[in-house]
Amino acid sequence: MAELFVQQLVNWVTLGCIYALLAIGFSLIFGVLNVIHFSHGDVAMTSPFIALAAAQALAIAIGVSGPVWLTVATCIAVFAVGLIGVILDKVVIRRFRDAPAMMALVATVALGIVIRELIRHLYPQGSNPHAFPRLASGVALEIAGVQVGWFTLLVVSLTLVLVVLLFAFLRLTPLGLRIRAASEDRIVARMMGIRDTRVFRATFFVASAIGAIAGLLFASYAGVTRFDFGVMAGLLGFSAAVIGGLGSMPGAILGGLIIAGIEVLAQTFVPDGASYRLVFVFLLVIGVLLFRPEGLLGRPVMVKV
Amino acid sequence: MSTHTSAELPGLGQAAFVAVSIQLLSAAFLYLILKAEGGWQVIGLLALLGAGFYLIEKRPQIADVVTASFSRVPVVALITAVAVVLLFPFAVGNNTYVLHLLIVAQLYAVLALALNFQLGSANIPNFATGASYGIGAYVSALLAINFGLSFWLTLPAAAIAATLFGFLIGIPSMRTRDTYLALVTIAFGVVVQQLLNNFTWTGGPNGLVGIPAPSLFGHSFASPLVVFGWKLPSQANFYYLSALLVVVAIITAHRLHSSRIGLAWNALRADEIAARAQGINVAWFKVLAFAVDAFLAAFAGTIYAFYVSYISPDNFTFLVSVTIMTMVIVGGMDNIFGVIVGAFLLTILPEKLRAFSDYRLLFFGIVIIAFLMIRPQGLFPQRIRSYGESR
Amino acid sequence: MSQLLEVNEATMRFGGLVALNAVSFSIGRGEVLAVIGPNGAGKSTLFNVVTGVYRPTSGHVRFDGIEITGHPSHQVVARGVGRTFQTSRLFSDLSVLDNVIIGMHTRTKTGVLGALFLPGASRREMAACVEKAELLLKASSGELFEQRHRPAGTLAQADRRRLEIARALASEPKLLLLDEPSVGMDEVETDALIADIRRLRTERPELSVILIEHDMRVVEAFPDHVMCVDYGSKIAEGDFATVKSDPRVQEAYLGKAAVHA
Amino acid sequence: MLELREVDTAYGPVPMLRGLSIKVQPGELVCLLGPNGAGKTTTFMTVCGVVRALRGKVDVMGRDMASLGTENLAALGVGLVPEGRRLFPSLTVQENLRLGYDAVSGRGPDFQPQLDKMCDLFPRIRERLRQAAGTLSGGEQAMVALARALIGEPKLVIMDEPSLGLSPKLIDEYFEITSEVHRRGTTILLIEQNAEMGLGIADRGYVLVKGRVAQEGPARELLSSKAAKSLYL
Repeated sequence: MAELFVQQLVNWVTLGCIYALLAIGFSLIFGVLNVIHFSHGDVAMTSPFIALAAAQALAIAIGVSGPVWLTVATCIAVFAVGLIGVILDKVVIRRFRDAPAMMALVATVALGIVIRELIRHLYPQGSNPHAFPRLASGVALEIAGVQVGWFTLLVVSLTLVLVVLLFAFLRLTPLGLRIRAASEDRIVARMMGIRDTRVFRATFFVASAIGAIAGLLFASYAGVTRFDFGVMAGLLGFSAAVIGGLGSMPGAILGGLIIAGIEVLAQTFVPDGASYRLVFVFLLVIGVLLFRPEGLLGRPVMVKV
Repeated sequence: MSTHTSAELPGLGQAAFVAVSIQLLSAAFLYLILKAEGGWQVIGLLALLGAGFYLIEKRPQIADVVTASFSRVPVVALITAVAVVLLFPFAVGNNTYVLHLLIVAQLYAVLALALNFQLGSANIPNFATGASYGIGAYVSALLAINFGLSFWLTLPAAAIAATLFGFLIGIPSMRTRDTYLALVTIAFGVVVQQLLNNFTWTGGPNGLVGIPAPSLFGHSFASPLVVFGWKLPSQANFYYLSALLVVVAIITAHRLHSSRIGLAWNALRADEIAARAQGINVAWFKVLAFAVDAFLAAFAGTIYAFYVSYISPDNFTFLVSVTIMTMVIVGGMDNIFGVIVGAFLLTILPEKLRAFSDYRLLFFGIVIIAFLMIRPQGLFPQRIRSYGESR
Repeated sequence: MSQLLEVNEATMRFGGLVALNAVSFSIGRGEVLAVIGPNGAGKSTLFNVVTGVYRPTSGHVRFDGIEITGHPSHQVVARGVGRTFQTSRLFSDLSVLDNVIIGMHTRTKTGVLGALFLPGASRREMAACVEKAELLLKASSGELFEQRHRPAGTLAQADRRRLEIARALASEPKLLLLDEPSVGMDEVETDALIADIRRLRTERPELSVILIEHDMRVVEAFPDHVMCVDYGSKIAEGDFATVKSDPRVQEAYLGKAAVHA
Repeated sequence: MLELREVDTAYGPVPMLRGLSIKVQPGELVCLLGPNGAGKTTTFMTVCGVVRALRGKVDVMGRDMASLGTENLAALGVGLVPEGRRLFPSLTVQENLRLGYDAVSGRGPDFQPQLDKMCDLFPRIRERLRQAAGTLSGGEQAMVALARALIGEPKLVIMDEPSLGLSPKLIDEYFEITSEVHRRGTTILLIEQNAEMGLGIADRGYVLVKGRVAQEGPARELLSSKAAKSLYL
């Protein structure tokens, strides 16, 4: 019993961290642009493909491979995805900033289609699943008879580091301060000499790069990546962000943990729970929004008469 | 947005000529694009369409003359329309693929009209129209398979079930808005789809097979349709059935649009607080929009189930809901005609783009984004109500 | 004689902020009450409490002999309270005519089933609405009537204000609340507004009007019953001359020194 | 330093300014008075470049606002106090001030001394520096908003109805500080509803009615002319 409990706890933490990283991107972008970037999940899931391609390119070009060079390839992927985010913002998303919410939503859903199709066509045999290596393997420690892998530790520590870095960036750097100011009141931010374009660029880079890391971890966790993983990654990440309260960083983390928790609970305690996990997840989403429409840690929206 | 100018009324003969020739031209265009094979033909036809819209955009008088003509000779226009719809399968002949496309397009037109009550009239997002569609299909299929109920009886049963679902997903709309409401509907859509995928009595991922074909006055819809010695493929049965449903949907849409209900929806779309100050029970009208949407979608679902005789959860995914939504936006929110055009265009286009084999989804996505950027008001923007201006 | 509207000790708090502090007043049938007070004094909050947009933290609102405290807005409108908004809130993408017809929402009754299965009745109802709306518009101004098929968003400011009043009248209110109708108007337009309200009073002697105003020329035109609020409290009430000369009112507007200068 | 010539603006179809002309010379404290709805906030937003002039010319610090974005104003030495303070509510007081400082002086090195200066000018702020601005009382928020505009030592400060919602005692305090800032050489455009307070510290005044200037002149004259009084009552 204790074994099962610890095993599920490990699963929960691993999955929860990945969802939280995805949710942070949604929340960050919404907070600054007030736009739901529905294709954020797809952007994030491009990273395993870019990493694989980069690893291959490295192998061919300079004849190196192995864990060190895989790490280099993942770094390249993270940076590249950050740039992709910036470009998508400039070309598409920013234009929907002042459009009705519905338009932005549909446009970014369509953008997701485009991204998935591009992966499918640009990546060799893009329609097929591709094996993705564990970024860390081996058993790190044993708790109550359960083996905890280095991968789990990597996910948890990477998440912690990223969250701390993100908080430090937002709280302590001038650019972070500007991002927070612009997300609160765009007009006054401009009166304070803050340039929208820079803020948007930085936000998209950071959000997409964090998403890329989540994408790499997700593919590594599943051992495989596919061009359409972004759909579910996006839905779950978005749900986590909304449950936590869009625009709230702690909320995004909380939302990620809750969603992963429901999934793990359903799989453990409900017969055939694995196939019903999404049902439970989205029933929870509905429930939370019914009773706290602004999300758990979100600010209530006041309608002014 | 068009402002009303009824300065010069076209003469009767001229109006009849314009109305008839416009409809015949449209039918011919539809025929050509359905028959087109090879990418360049499709692209050529699309370019023609684009040029047409460019012309209308540059010279709005053309659109005014056309609408004035139609309202001048409504009976002539109606007779032409009925004739075109009735005779179209004869022109198509034995090409069952084209008939299939037309049936699907008509069902999507009904779905788009259903969603239009919400998205167009009241500007309430709903990413669960696909789920209502699925509930309609599954309820009627299950009733037919398990209880041997006839198609004509499952139709209302499915509609009632879906309407109840519509009320259910409408309830959160009283408390949530915009993005949050969109997520609630997405969540409902995923839940329904996942349940259909997992329950054993819905056949799980394999779905339901062997849905019996409907019959009317002893004529089975699975057998060819023979009219005055002309033999049409069995698809023609469903073509006429779905055409009839489109007519019902148009009448429903028109009646609601021109009643105080449509006005109330428009009011809460424009300004919810002001709508409340006019005595409109905003919460109720929002829920109502969900219910009407689901009601009509269920009809489309039922016909679809009996037409293909095989349904699976894959037919009713989130992406289906997004497609319906796109049809409404591309066609023109709150414009009945525009929404139908949007549905036809977006059903037929991806099929025809099979010419580009694999690239059609990519193209589809790019078209949607480009559309939202360049012409967010849709092909046919909403029109100001006119109230029989002849007085 | 019972009053049409009685507000008793209405208090409205938002968090720590007291927007209304135990305000009481009443208005009889056919009367005009002008509410004045500096910016942010709580005048609009008062309207929102009366019309059910806010539920007062404490206190009571009675209208036409019935307690309506905290009733939802659409029910309050149905009982006979029409209002306009400080920032004009027209349905700008709908025609002028449609705006007025929507105002008749509480006086019409077709439901979904009625619209679908009794199209004749629904059409007759709408036709009657069109006729009534056209009469209302004609009475309001010929110019507005001429523009009845244009989107309301394209109207000029004076016509917008007229349309908003016409829309409020369409619900056949017993009480009309006008929230700063003269905002954004120049002198000529303001004079026209005063004339409009006067005409309304002669045409509908039973109609009561509460007017929030900053433009004292408008208040001067309806001087019988004026109330001044400041910091959420009623500080003076009476005819315009009395209120105007009340030292607390002068202070509220001009500051202490100017009053004694 | 600031000039509006024959400016028209509108919110959508609603005209707000009708040929407004005002001028602020270096070193002046000019008060723009007017009742609600006269177009005061629109004037502020037009000067800031948030609302574009449909007609006429807006010059700030010798630059044409038609081509200058709002975000470039601060670097020219313009401090802004928008209506309703509009602090960034979840940012701390110090962060709010930091933004104000960076805006005008381009992240110069003197933030700490300037911060101390502001704390001397507004003693209530000092113990609130680490608090989220949204949790302050209305009076404190008003002070922070003013400090945020002043901390970069701008040459021109534009304030929109700073006294709104303040208690009479705080209003006195507020205007005293404003007057003091002016005496130290800062040019100020004060947009106000409160005639007595505004004109009490101003050099010159404009009375804005229905989007245009109804009266202008030295503050003393305007105050005694009863014109201001007749404007309201």
